[in-house]
Formats: sequence, structure tokens, C-alpha cells
Amino acid sequence: MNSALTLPSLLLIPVLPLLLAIALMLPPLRRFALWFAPWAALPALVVSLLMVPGVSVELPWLLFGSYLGFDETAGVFLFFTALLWLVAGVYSTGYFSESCSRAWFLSWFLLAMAGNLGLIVAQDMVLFYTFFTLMSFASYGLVIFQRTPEALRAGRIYIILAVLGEVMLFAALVLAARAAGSIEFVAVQSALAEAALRDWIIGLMLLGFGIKAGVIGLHVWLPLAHPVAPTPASAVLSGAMISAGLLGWLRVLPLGELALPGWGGVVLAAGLLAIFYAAFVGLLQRDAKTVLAYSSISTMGVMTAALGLGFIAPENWPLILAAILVYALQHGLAKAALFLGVDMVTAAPVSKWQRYLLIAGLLLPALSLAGAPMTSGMIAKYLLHVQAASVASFWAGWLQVLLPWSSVATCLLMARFLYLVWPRQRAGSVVVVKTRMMWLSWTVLFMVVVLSPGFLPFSAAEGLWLPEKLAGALWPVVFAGGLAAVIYWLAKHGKWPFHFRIASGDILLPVERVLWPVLHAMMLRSYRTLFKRRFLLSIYRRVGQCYSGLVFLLEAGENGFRRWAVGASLFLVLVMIFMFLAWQIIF
Amino acid sequence: MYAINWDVWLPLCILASSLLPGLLIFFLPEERVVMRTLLNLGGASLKLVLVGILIWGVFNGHHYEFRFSLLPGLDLVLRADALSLLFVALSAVLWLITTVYAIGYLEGSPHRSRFFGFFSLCVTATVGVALAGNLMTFLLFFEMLTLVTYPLIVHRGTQEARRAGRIYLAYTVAGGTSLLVGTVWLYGLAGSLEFTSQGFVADLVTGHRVELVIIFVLLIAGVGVKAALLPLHGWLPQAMVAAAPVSALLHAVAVVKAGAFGIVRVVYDVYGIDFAVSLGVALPLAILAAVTILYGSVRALFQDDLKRRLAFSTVSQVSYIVLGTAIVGPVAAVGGLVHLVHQGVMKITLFFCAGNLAETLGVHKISEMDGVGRRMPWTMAAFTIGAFGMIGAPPMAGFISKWYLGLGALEAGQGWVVPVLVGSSLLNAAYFLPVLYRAWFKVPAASWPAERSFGRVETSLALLLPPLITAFLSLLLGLLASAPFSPLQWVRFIITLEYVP
Amino acid sequence: METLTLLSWAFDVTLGLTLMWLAWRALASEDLFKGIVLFIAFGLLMALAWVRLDAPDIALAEAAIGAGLTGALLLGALAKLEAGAESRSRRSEILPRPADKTKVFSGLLVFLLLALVVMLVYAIVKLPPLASGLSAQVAENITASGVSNPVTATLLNFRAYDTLLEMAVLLLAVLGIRSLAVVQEPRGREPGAVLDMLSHLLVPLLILVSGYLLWVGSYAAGGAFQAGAVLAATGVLLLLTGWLPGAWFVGWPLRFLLIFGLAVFVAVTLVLQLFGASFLEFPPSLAGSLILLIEVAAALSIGVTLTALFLGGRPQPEPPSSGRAEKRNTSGTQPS
Amino acid sequence: MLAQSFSWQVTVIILPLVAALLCFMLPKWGRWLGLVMAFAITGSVIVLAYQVMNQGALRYAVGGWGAPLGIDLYVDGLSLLMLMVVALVGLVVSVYSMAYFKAGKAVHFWPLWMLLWTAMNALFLSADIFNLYVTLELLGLAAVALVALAGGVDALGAAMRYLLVSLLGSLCYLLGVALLYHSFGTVDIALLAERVESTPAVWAAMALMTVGLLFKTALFPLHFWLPPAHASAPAPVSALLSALVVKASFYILLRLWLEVFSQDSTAAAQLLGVLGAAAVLWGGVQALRQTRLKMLIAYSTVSQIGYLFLVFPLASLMAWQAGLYLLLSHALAKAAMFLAAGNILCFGGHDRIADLDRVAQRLPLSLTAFALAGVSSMGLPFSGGFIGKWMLLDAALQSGQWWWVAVIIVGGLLAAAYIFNVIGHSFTRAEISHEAKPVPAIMEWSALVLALAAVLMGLFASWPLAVMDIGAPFGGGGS
Amino acid sequence: MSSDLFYALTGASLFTLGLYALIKHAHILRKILAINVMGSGVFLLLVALAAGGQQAFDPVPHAMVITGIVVAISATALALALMLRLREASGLAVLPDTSPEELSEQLPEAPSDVASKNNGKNA
Repeated sequence: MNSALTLPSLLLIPVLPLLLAIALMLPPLRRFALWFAPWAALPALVVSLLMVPGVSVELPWLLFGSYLGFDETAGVFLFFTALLWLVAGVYSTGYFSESCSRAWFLSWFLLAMAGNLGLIVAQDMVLFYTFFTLMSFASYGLVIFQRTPEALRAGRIYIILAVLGEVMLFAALVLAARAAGSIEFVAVQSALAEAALRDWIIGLMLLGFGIKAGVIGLHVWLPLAHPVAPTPASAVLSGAMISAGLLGWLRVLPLGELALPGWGGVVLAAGLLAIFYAAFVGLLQRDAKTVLAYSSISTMGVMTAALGLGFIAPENWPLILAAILVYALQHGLAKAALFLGVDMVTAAPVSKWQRYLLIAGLLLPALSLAGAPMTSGMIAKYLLHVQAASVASFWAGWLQVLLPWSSVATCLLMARFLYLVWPRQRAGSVVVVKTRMMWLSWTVLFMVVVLSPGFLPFSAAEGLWLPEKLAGALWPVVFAGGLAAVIYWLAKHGKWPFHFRIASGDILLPVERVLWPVLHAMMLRSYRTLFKRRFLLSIYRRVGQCYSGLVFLLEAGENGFRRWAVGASLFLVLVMIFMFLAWQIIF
Repeated sequence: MYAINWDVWLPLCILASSLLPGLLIFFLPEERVVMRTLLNLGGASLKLVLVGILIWGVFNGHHYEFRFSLLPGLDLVLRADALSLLFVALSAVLWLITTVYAIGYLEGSPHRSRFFGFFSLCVTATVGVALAGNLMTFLLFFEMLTLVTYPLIVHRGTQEARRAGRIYLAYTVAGGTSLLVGTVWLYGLAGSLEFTSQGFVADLVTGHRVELVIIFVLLIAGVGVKAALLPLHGWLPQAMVAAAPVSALLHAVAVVKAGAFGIVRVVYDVYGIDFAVSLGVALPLAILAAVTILYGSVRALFQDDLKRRLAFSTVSQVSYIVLGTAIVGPVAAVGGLVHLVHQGVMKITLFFCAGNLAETLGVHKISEMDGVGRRMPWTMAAFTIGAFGMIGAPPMAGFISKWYLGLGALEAGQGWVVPVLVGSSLLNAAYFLPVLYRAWFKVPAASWPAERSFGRVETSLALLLPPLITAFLSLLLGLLASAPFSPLQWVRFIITLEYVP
Repeated sequence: METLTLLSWAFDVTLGLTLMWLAWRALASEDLFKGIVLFIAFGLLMALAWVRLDAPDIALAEAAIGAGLTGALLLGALAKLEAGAESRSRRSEILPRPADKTKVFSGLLVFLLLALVVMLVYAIVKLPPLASGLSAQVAENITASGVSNPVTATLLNFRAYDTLLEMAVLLLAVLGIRSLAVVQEPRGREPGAVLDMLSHLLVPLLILVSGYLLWVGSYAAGGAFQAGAVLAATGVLLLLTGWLPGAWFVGWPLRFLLIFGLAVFVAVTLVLQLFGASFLEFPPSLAGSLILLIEVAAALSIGVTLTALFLGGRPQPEPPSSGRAEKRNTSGTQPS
Repeated sequence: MLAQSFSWQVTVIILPLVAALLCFMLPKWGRWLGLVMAFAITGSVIVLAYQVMNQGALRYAVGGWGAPLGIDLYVDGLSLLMLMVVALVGLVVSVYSMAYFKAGKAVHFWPLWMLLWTAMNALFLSADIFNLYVTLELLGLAAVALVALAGGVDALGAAMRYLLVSLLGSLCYLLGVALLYHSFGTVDIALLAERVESTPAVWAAMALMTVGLLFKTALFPLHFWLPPAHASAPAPVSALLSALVVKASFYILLRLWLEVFSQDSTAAAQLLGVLGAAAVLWGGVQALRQTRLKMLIAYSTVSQIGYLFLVFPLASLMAWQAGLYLLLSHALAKAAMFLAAGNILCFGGHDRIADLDRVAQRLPLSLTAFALAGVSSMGLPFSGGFIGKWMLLDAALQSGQWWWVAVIIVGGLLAAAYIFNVIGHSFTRAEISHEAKPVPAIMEWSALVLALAAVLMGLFASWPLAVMDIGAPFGGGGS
Repeated sequence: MSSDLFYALTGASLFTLGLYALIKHAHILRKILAINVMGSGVFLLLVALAAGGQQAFDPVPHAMVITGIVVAISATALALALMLRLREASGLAVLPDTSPEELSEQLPEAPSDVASKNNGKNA
């Protein structure tokens, strides 16, 4: 691509959706903007495909002087992110029949898109953070779009955590900028290695981005928010935006710079915990989209674990990075495909070939996620597995052991998902009129998922299609499938012994139970009544008494002075005092 | 034959450009709306032009100073140094906008001549504070500001307004007295009160450390009242009963700003930052500011009255400036000073919007704001930008200040500031986001408390444009922070002067 | 000689003690009338004391003004007080006599006053024994003053400025009283025959005395004030006998007479200033006659003024103007 | 010869005296005569000021006799400033009175007022303590007569009390004069200053004269007569009394302390300071309690007088200047306040502070005048009060007697409280007042002019301060 | 002690005596009397001290006293007029230093005063 075009094209990526969003808000331009809005991510996709990585442009007038750039990481992220946004955008034209609510939805959608795409091409912390923030807040609009009580609750939780994440990031970024003396990613990453407050910075980064990335413990908003959002929004939330947190880590953390086994262990452990915990909780859900959300958490756990691996083994970082990128890509695409598919199932009457397509469309991305053979998921898992094996460390060993089991877990989740989503009755909850665009977009996405193993440009993948490797990837799927079948059979015949469930949001629930009443109490019995009632009032009264005493004194005093006898006597007294003072000098 | 020396008279002209219209307006009959509007806008525009000339002149090496002997050895000095230009420019710009807004806001209400007269005087005093070249002059205009703001606060004449006015006076007059005593005392010790960019106290006073600390406390207490530092902030939330343009003036253009500006002056140009540190007064000030930041935010959480919430927010936000000043380091100072501008632009937006809600719909309380975004999308859009700016979300102006504060605190080795900033942001979010939520996402009530119709537009244009402009500005100030002539660049320039001998 | 000294000393002591006793009685007497009479007696004894102190000028002034006219004023005022009392409730006249009954207060007061006396006495006793005063300078300049009576010289030449202002004070008193607009009590009774006779005899005599005092003032005891006081006594006598100034008189002629002395004084000095003299400087050659001129005018004015003081208020009820109506309303009562 | 013998000092005294005679003689022309003469007097004061500023302090021997025998007139910066402030306030009050007094009272007002003016000018020019006694009596009687002009029970009672106070004070003063004369054989201040030594008589005289003058100056706790008198008098009279008359006796006190009693009187000076402080506080608190506007202003005077006495314990050049500056600006401000209050009273028929809302909104100029004057009273910029307070604070801090600073501060805060208590009421929502008499514009403007003058005192301080130094009146006071 | 000095001391005593009465007595007429007595005391003191030593006769105090006497009668006249006017307006010839209630409480206590005054008038 022409270098003269670099800046405009990079700028166009976030600016176009922004402009369209603004246009959508202006009534005269709305009709016009509605036409273009679904395609707002197209330039980004084009750029991701055409631009040669390794360019950077400085924008000295923007914020503290900003950098836009395009490198490999950005390429991968931009590709699948843009694709998802594009697909979701097009999908939304069918999803929303009413133009009014579509415009409303698309405003938020475009804003979030601008943030998400922008942060990928941002090459400094501040710009990144800016876009990240834009994305975070705009997503809120997507989350609560349906205005159901669940949506509002999810939105509340989401926004609280998002703000928390924002401020933690702020602190982290400030600390990092201070340590580096610069805000460029390149400089920061290397400077962070020697930073005095390195651990603080890393910790805050992990937490701040971790909220978006659904790190275990901070994941609670995901299963609440993803299901309640409109389907196209769920798709990008779960597929694209969740990776933004990951990208943040990749950009700022000193990965590959130095070994931080402590952090590595923590992160790895958290990742592993997330994989299985989320899978476990997800299996107990009864809503398909919720299951998908837990699956996202679980998958992000894998990536988190990979990140931990990067901490432990900086020398392997480039390869780990590659693994993570592939993982992110395939997860994004597959998860989006699944989310979009959910509504396809419940949508209006389908023809026969559509039904086949639907089965395939749900099964294949699910298998891909599980890392079944011949999917991009398998490539990702393989890459990661290799790296885990090459690192000699306690936690890395665990990762190596547990990685196949993560596939089992994912697979079980997918089975659960398919079970839940499978159309049993015809009562479509969503009445979709214009399904053509939905089908179109979903099909495109599905094709990309299917074809993705083909175009992944990894040399390591060359030896991947050998039978033993395929078998290694296959057994978890088969095992999980069998397990799922058994459970299904048992449950169908009423022999499944476990009937408890965990509501979505899992660990949030006890927290909420404690937190809300406290907050409510504070809000209702506000500051004033809390303090003023007893203490201040008594003081006030006491002061009042003194005051009335004083007033009496003043009044009596002045009345006394007014009396001639008193006043004139005072005159005499003063004369005497002055004389006395004089006499003191004489004697 | 001698030509008028503009280097001398320009500062005075800037002062006069609002003083004279103000005085003229007092004598205008209530009905002469056009004339009054002309005077108002003419004065405001002229001031803006003059300030432009001033800035241009300073860039070209002119030295603007007006000197007038008040007492033997004590002059009334109006001088345009880098720091004052910042404040002057801010006031001039915001004044014009606020004037437009006020004209719209007060349309048809009684006593407008009185209002706009004091309005102009208020800005005059602010410009005087900004241009003051020594502590004496500063004190003079500072006190004048107290006096001319009072009629604005009590303008509505209701019981609450008068109560607010009383409280305002109680605080500010007491503060002024403290400032006076401090100033006189300092004058007695130092024999001069001229602001110098590294502070004059260190050069002129030897010994007297205890006295100097006491004087510092007196001075800071004096200006701190207006800046609403913690124990002295009580007037600000009360004063919110005043009309929206007044609140805008109080919170963004004039009063609070003058206080914060005063703290900057005292720390930098009176004591000098190094000397302040060696006296051991900088850190306590910073801590006080930090406590104020958090306290103001916490209090804001519990307010249902929108303007009251905004007022507590101001308490919190203005202390950023103080914090930036008191943290010893150029970067933090940049953050503090630039917040002077940023907070002004953002908070004025918020108050304009609050005023629009009150004026158009009769909405005063947050609990009445359900769905107001649908009825007044433009206003609420501006409000949203302002609110996000307050939270410190990028790329709003507030983020820039916060970023520099954080960076500067770390540079100065005062890491404890970062949690304060973080906490403040959190609290800001906690009290602004629910407002936004209600406005945008809740279903509007059947009817508004007191709705007025303005035809096709959501409210009158004079009310709508100012917040939109300032909202746009607060976005722009953040987005283009590094562009030449941005406040940030200017503040960096100022700080170079303060820190590099 | 010694006996004489002792005698005179004894006389002085007796006089002083009597003065004190009279003052005490005058002030402490239950009855106001008695108090005033005692006060007049006190004034007369004061005149005696002045004589004992070699101050015949003051003695004359005291007798005429201090005792005589003041007494007349006081009695006149008391009469009006009681006339008012008759027309309204008696109770209103009753006075809470001691302002404060508390013994402690009185005791404290007495103690303080005693201390004051002690201190004053101490101060007086400690005064330098030979107070030179200004007698030497007066004696030096007496020839240039135009009169030979040093007191007159001081009053009308050396310290003429004081006198000028003092006449302004006198005028001011009249102005003040007129502004208060005390309404004249209608004089219902005819003067007794004795008084009438007396007045016929006394008036020419008094005018004569007045002229004499004026004339003699330049070299002996006497002068404008004393003469004026005697004139005033004449006026008071006339008033007492029921004579009232005619309507033609109470307008500008009266006003003119009231300011006459002051006007002449000012005019003379201004004219002299035109001729190069400084303020109140009388050229020695003309001083005697100028002083006499001023004295004549002053005496006339003083006489009229003091009489007017006795008369009180504006002698002629003015046509009811808005101002007066207002005043009546504020006072709330209509004098009968 | 003419040039030497003729003096504008004399003119300044004689003109009002002649004016008084003319006004009395020609009552129908009294108002116009008074006004013309007021301008003439002011003009001659200006000429005198010009002369003094060019030639320095002037001494003039009345009758050509010279100090011990005759009476001297003396004008230096101190007396010149007093004359000027009297002229300014007097002129404005004269203009105001043109409109204020209707035919009936005008007849009496003008001669009395001109005599009052005579008394003040004579007082400020006199260098002779006995002559000062006569002027003091002239002043006191004129003031009493003017108070009584209002005619109500309150006014008459107040006038009566004022008269007694005035006489008692004068007598004490005269007793002091007697003691001084007999100690040193002269009544000329300058000669006394040369001859004075520490004797019991001097100290008795000091006590008697000081307290006598304090009584007339209404220093706490001898202030009791002032509020009723000043509050019940007609507005222009209140202005004159509060602005000028109480200052006259203070002026004598100042002169005596500067020249005659300047030595060894630290304890007495401290006592004066303490009384001043008490006055500041007590007056301020009482003003705060008042429900009537004119009473409030009168108590404000009580408070403000206290400031003047704070300079005695400080006794530095700066302090004296501060005191004088406060005196001048208070004179202007207080006159403006009383005139404004007069307008309000005239307009609405009452001066109850709580009901001011009906009135004050209709009289914006008067309210402005009141507010500006109030600013000066509070000692806020820009105003003469501020400059004075600044210097006083400076002097207090420099002398190390910081406790006076506290008094000054609290006094200022009290002033702010009671001033704004009034102003606050003017901002209440207007209701249509049932009956309102129009106030002539000239009356409103008069008040405003004085208030503006008080404000201008804060901007052009150098000039009065330079005038103050003429003849170094405070030179002997510096310790 | 010379007789002049004695007169001076008499003057001081009269001054004090007058002061006492001025403070103590409520009736304005008495106060006016008291003022006059005080004045006489001061005048006496002024002249008596000047007469100290037979050789020097100082006329200046004499002139002063004459001036003083004239001032005194002026003041007295004004005070009396004022008193009458006050009495006319308020019904009482006392200073308004006591509240009306207080005054009315004190009123019935002095009927003898009225009687004696009436006697005085008849005499």
C-alpha cells in the first residue's frame, strides 16, 4: 500500500465509524447514514488485508502526540475484528426491523466499533486507552439495549467493572508512562523491565485489561452482559471486544523482555482456573448465550495461561505470541459465528438446505473452538501445546497436562450449547422479517471459520495434519462427545443425579447480596440524616442556648449603658482610670 | 507629542472592556433589551479581541504592565505574564459564552440590568485577579470579586438565595480577611509584594520561618475559601441555588477559579515552590487537596439535586489544581494548571446543561431526569461529554489534566497521589454515570415538572449553543492537547518559567 | 494687717463653705423651686467670691448673667413646666427622683468622686507656686490694645477671636431655641402694680446703667457682656410686666438686632482687612473707638439675645405651615 | 501687606459665619444662600489646600498678637484634610438638604448648619486649647439643635442627652485647660508642647480632657448617647454628626496626644486601644442586633470610632496615618450611608430593616451608595476603608502587637455581617409597595457621590497620604 | 494655704458636687443646675489659680471666664428650651433612659414631690 495512503487509511479505520455514528445522531443525516453504517468496518478489513505490517505514523497534535501504526499483531486483530464488526453490522440490518431502533442500536454499535478498531491501530498508550474507553462505554449501550431487567442489571454490573477497569488502567498507564518517559508501546514495553514500580504496573494492567478479557474473578459481567445484548452485539462483544483486553496486555506488558516467573505463575494459574471453572459453571447454565459467554471466559483462560507462559519464558515469546494470535482469531470468529447462529435457529421458517447449513454452521465453529482436528482451533492449541512443553516450569507443566482437558471442557460446553439451542419447538421468540442479510452475513462468517485453517500463515502448521497430531486433537472431542451423550441419555431418563445449578454471574451473586443493601442504605439514609440528627443537633441547641444568653447580655448591657446614671458614671470611672494610670507614672 | 503606550494601557483596557459596559448597564432601563445585549456582547467580544492582542503581543516580546501607586511603596500592578494570560484567556472566552447563555437564560426575568451589571463587574474582578502583578492587587480584585458575586447569588431573592448569599459571604469575607492579614504581614516582613516567577519571599526574608508558615496558612486559607478547599468549601454547594449562568461563573469562570489561581500564585510566585518545600508546607497542602478531592466526590454521591451534585463535584475538581500546584514538580504543575482551563470548560458545560433542564423542563433533581435525553438530546449530549470529561475519560480535557497530575506525582515521588486520582475518577463515575443512565436510558415520565416549548428546537438557541460550544471545546482541548496554542502547550511554557530559573 | 488677713481668710473660708453648702442644697433640694432660688443665691455669693478674687468684671457678669438671667431663665422654665403640668395629668410631672436607688451604686459614686476630689486637690496643690500667666504680656501690650482695662483688652483685642465665636454661641442658642419652637404660653395675668411701677422706674435706670458699664469697660470693670446683661435684665423686666414685642418688631428687626453685634464685629474686621490689617487686628490708633463701636453693637445684641432666650422660641406664632403641623402631630399633644 | 495679612484660613472660618448670619437674616433665601455659600466655602478650602500644599504648614496670628497672648490659627496636613473632608461632606449634604428640608425646617436648618460648619472649620484651624473649648461648645450646641430639629420624642430625648454629654465633656475639657494654663502659662498647643512636663496637674488634665473628649467622641463605653441621637436626627444631620462632628473631638484628642500628652503615656494609650477594641466589637455586635436601619448605621459609627483609637497604642507614623485615613474614609462612607438611609426613610416612610425589600429595590442608586459605603466600612477594596485598614494592620504587625490584628479582623467581619444583613434584604423579591413617596434624584445622587468618594479614597491614597505629611503632624508621635 | 488656693479647691469641690448631682438626679432641670454648678467650679478654679500671688494679676483667665459664663448661659437656655420641648412631647422631663414600664412603676412613689412643687409655686 502506498505510504502516502498510510495515514489516511489508518485514520479512516476509527474515524469512519465515528463519523457515521455522529451522522446517525443527526436527524437530517440519519437516513443516509443508515445505509452506510453496517459497512463501516469495511475499510478496516481492507486495510488489514492489504497493508504491509510495520508502518507507524505520528500525530503530534493529537492528545500528547499520538502514534498510529500497523504491525503483525495489529494485522491479525484487525482482520478478525473488522470482519466480525462487518458481519455483525450487516447482520443487524436484518435483525432490527424498525429503522428507529436500528439507528439507535447502530449509534452505539458504531461508537464501540470505532473504539475497538481504533485501539488496534493505536501505537501509544494514551490513544489506545482513549479508544479502549470509547469502546467500554459504548458497549454499555449495547448491553442494556433491550432494557429488560436482566439487561439493566447486566449493564449496571458491566459499567461498574468497566469504570473500575478504566481507572486501574489509568493508574497503570500513568505509572508506565512515568517509568518509560514515553507513551509509545515500544518504549514502554522495554522500559517496564527496569521500572521501579514494575509490579504495580503489571498488576494494574492485568486487572484493568483483565476485566475486559474476562479474567477469572473479574469475569462476572460477561455471562450477564453477552446474553442480554442484541445478537449482533453479543457477537462482537464476545468475539472482538473481549480480545481488546488481550491486545492491551500484549501491547503494554513487558512480555519477551524479561522473565517474571512470579507473575507468570499467577497468570497461568488464573488462566487454568478460568478454563475449568468457567466450563463447569457454564455447563450448569440453561441459556444458550450464557453458555457461550462462559465458554468465552474459558477460552480466554487459555489465552491468559499462554500469557503467563510468556512471562515465564520470555525467550519463547514470539512463538507464544503467534499461538495467542491464532487462538484469538479463531476464537473470535467461531464465537461470533455461534452467537449469530443462535438467532438463526430461533428465526423464521427455514428451508431444508438452510437447516443443514444451520447444523453445520453451529457444529463446525463449536468444533473449532474445541480444537477439533482440521480446525484453526486445533492449530492454536497445538502451537500453545508446543510452547508449554518447551518451558520447564511448574505451572507450564500443568498447562501442558491440562491443555487437552481444556478442549474436553470446551467440547462439553459446546455440547451443552447445542443441546440448549437445538430447536425443539417453533415458537420463535424473535420475529425476524428480513432474514436475507442475516443469512448472508452469517454464511460469510461461517465460511471464513471453515476456511481459516487454510490461510493461517504459520510455518509450524505445516506438519500439523499428520495423523498422530490429528489424533491428539481428536480424542478430547470424542471423549467429550461421548460424555455428553451419556449425560444426555441419563438426563433424558431422569437418572442424572445432579440437579443443582449456578445462576449466571456465579461469584457475583453473594457480592451483590452484600453490596446492594449497603449501598441502598447509604443512599437512603443519606449523609445529612446520618450525622445531623443527634450529634449536630445537640451541638446546635447548645450553641443556641449560649447565643440567647449572649443576646440577653448584649441587650441588657446596651440598655444599661443608655441609662444616664450608668453612662455618666462610666465617664467618671474612665476619668479615674486615666488619672490612676497617670499617677502610676508619677509615683 | 507622545503616542499612547499600549504596553501600559492594554491591561487596563482589558479591565475596562467589561467594567464600563457593566457600569453602563446598571443605568439602562429594564426594557432596553437590545442595547443591553449589545453592550454585553460588545464588551465580551472586545475583551476577547484585546486578550488576543495581548497574547499576540506577549509572544512578540512585549511587556505589558500598568502601574498605579496605591500607597507609598505599594502599587496597583496589572501585568500580563504567562500565568495570567492563561487565566485571562479562559475568562474572556468563557465570559463571552456565558453572556450569550445568560441572555438566553434570563430572557424576560426581572432586574436584568442589575444582573448583567454585576455580571460584567464579576468578570472585571476576575480579569483583575488574573492580571494582578502583586499580591496587593490580587487581594484588591479578589475582594472585589467577593462583593460583586454576592448580588448574583442572591439575585433571585428567594429565601434560599439569600441564605446562600449569607453563607457565601460568611465564608468569603472571612477568607478575604485571612488573606488580608497574611498579605499585610508578609508585606511587613518582605517589604514587597511583587509576584516573581520563582517567588520573592525566599529572597527578601531571612529567618522568620515560623511566621512565614503562618502567613502561608493565612494566605492559603484566604484563597482556599474561594477554591473550596476542604474545611472551607461549605459555601459552594449552597450557592448552587443561584441561576445557572451564575453557577457557571462561580464554578467555572470566576470565583472558584480565582481561588485556585490564587493558590497557584501564592505557591509559585509568592513563596516559590522550592522555598515552599523547604518550609514544609507543600506536602500538607497537597494532602489537603487530596482529601478535598475525595471528600467532594463522596458528598456529591449523595445529592439528588443536580446542581448540588455538580457543586460538590467542583469542590473535588478544583482541588486538582491545588494538588498539581502543591506536588513539587513541573509535570504535576502542568496538570494542575491546565486543569484550571479544562475544569472551567467542562464544568461550565455541565452547569449550562443543568440550567437548560431547569429552564426548559423545570427539572432540578436527578430523580426527575428520567429519559430527559430523548426530550433534549443535544443538551444531554453536551452534558455527557462534560461528565466524561470530569470522570477523566480520554480523550476529554479532564483526562489530560489527570494524566499529567498522575505523571507529575510519580515524577515527584509522590505515588500516593495516583490512588487519589483513581479513587476520584471512580467516584466521579459513580455520581455522573447514574445521571447519564437516567437521562438516556430510562423511560421519560408522562410530563415534565414545568415544560416550556421552544418550537422545533429543544430549547432556545441561546441556551443550547453555549453548552454545545463548551462541550465541543472540552473535547477539543483533550483531543488536540498537543497542538500549538493549546492550553497544555501554554501551561508547559508557563511551567518552564516557574521551574527553570 | 495680720488680723485683717486672718479675717479675710476666715471670710473666704466661710464664703467657700457657704458656696458649697448652697450648691449642695440647691441640687439636693426636694423642691425644684427652692433649688432654683438657692441656686440664684449661690450665683450671688459667687459674685462676691469673684470680688474677693479681684475679678470685678466677672463679678458683674456673674451677678447679671450667672445669677440674674440664669435664675430668670430657670424660674421661667419651671413656671412653664408647671403650667404644662396643670393642663395634663399630675402624675406626668412626678419624677423618679434618685435615678438609682441602690446604695451600692451611690456609695461607689461617692467614693469615685472623693477620689476625684483628692486627685484634683493634689494636682492643684502640686501646681508650680508661681504661675506667671500672661499678665506680663498683657501689661506690655495694653497700650496697643486701645483700652486700659486689661480684661476688656483681652476680651476684645488679644482674644477677640474667642469673643467673636462666643457671640456666635449666643446667637446659636437663640437659633436653637427658635428652632425648637416652644409655643408661647398665653400670658393670662396682668402684672401687679408694684412690678408695673418698678418697671417704670427701673427701665430707664437700667438702660443708663447699661450705658455706663459699656463706657466704663474700657478702663474699669464692665464691658459689653455686663452691659448687655443689664439690658437683658431690662428686657426681662419688661416682659414680666406683660410687655410683648409688637408684631412689626418680631420679624426682620428682631433678627437684625440679634445678629447686629456679630455682624458689626465681622464687618469691622473685614473692613480692616481690606485696609491691610490682619484678621481681628485693630490699629492701635483706632483700637479704642473700634472696640467701643463693637461693644455697643455687641451689648445691644447681647441684651436682645438674652431677652430672646428668656422669651424662648419664636415670639410670633407663624402662620401654620406644613412643618409646624407635622411637628404638632409628632408631639402628639395640642397645647391649650 | 495684604498678601501677608489676608489668609484663606480666616476666610474658611468667616465665610460660614457670614453665611449663617445671612441665612438667618433672609430666611426665604436661606436655601439658596446656603448652597452658594457652601460652594464658596468649599472653594476657599480648595484654595487653602493649594496654598498649604505649596507653602507647607501655615501659622496665622489672629489680631497680629502671636501665640501666648493672642490666638493662633494653624493649618498643617492633618487639619487641612479635616477641613477638606468637612468641605466635601458639607457641600454634598448641603445639596442634599436643598431637597430634603421643606420650607418650615429649612429656615432653621441652614443657619444652624452654617454655624456648625463655622465651628468645625474653626476647630480644625485652632491652635489654642481655650479657643478649642469655645469651638467645641459652638459645635456641640449646633449639633444638639440640629438633632432636635427632627422634633419627635426620640429626637428630643436624644438631643437632650446629647446636650448633657456635650456639656459635661466640655466642662471636663475646660477644667483640663485650666490646669494646663496654670501649669505652663499658655493655651497655645505648640507652646504647651514645648513646656509640658510630667506633673500631677498635667496628668489630671490629661485624664479630664481625654475622657471629656472621649465622651464627645462616643468611645465605648461612653457611646450610649450616640445611637439615639444619630438615628433620630434628620438624615442630613445624621450624616453630618456621624461623619464629622464626632471626628472633631477626636481631632482635638489626637492633637493633644500628639503634641502635649505624647510622653510616657503608654499605659493610658493601651487603655485607649483597649477601649477602641471594645468599641469595635461592641458596636459591631450591637449593629448586628438592630432592627432599624439608622440605628444600625449609628452603631456602625460606634464601631468604626473604635478603630481610630487602636492607633494610640501603636503610635507609629504608619498607625497615625492609618487612623487618619480611616477617619476620612469613614466620614465619607458614613455620610453616604446616612443619606442613603434618609432616602429610604423618605421613600417608604420607615427604616425597618426587615421590611426594606419594599423600598430598596426602587432606590437602586441609594442602595448602591449604601453598599459602596458599606464596602468601605468593612474595609474591603476598593475603598478608603481598605487602605486605612491595610495600614493599620501593617502598623499593628510591625509593632508586634498582633492582638489588635484580631480586633481589626473581627470588626471587619462584624461590619460585613451587618452591612450585608441590610443589603441582603434588598434582594428579596419585590412586592409593590403600598405607598411610596418619590425621592428627588438629587438626594439619591448626593449619597452616591459621597460613597464614590469613599471608594475613590481607596484608589488614590497617595495624595491624601502626601498631604498628611505636610507639617509633619505625626512627627512627634512616632516612637 | 492662701485663700486663692482655697477658692481653687472650692472650685474643684463644686465641680465634683455638680458632677454627683448630674449623675444622680433624674430631672433635667436639676441636671442643668448641676452643670451650672460644675461650670462655676471650673471658673472659680481658673481665676483663683490666676490670682495666686498678689503681684501678678492675670486678666486672661478673667476674660476666659467671662466667655465661659456667656457660653454657659447659652447652653443653659438651650437646655431649658429643649427640656420644655421634651416634656411637651413625652410628658416627662427626664432622659429617655428607662423603659416606660420601669418609669411608670416608679411614678406613684413620689407624691410628695408634687406637693412640694405646688407649694413652691404658690410661694
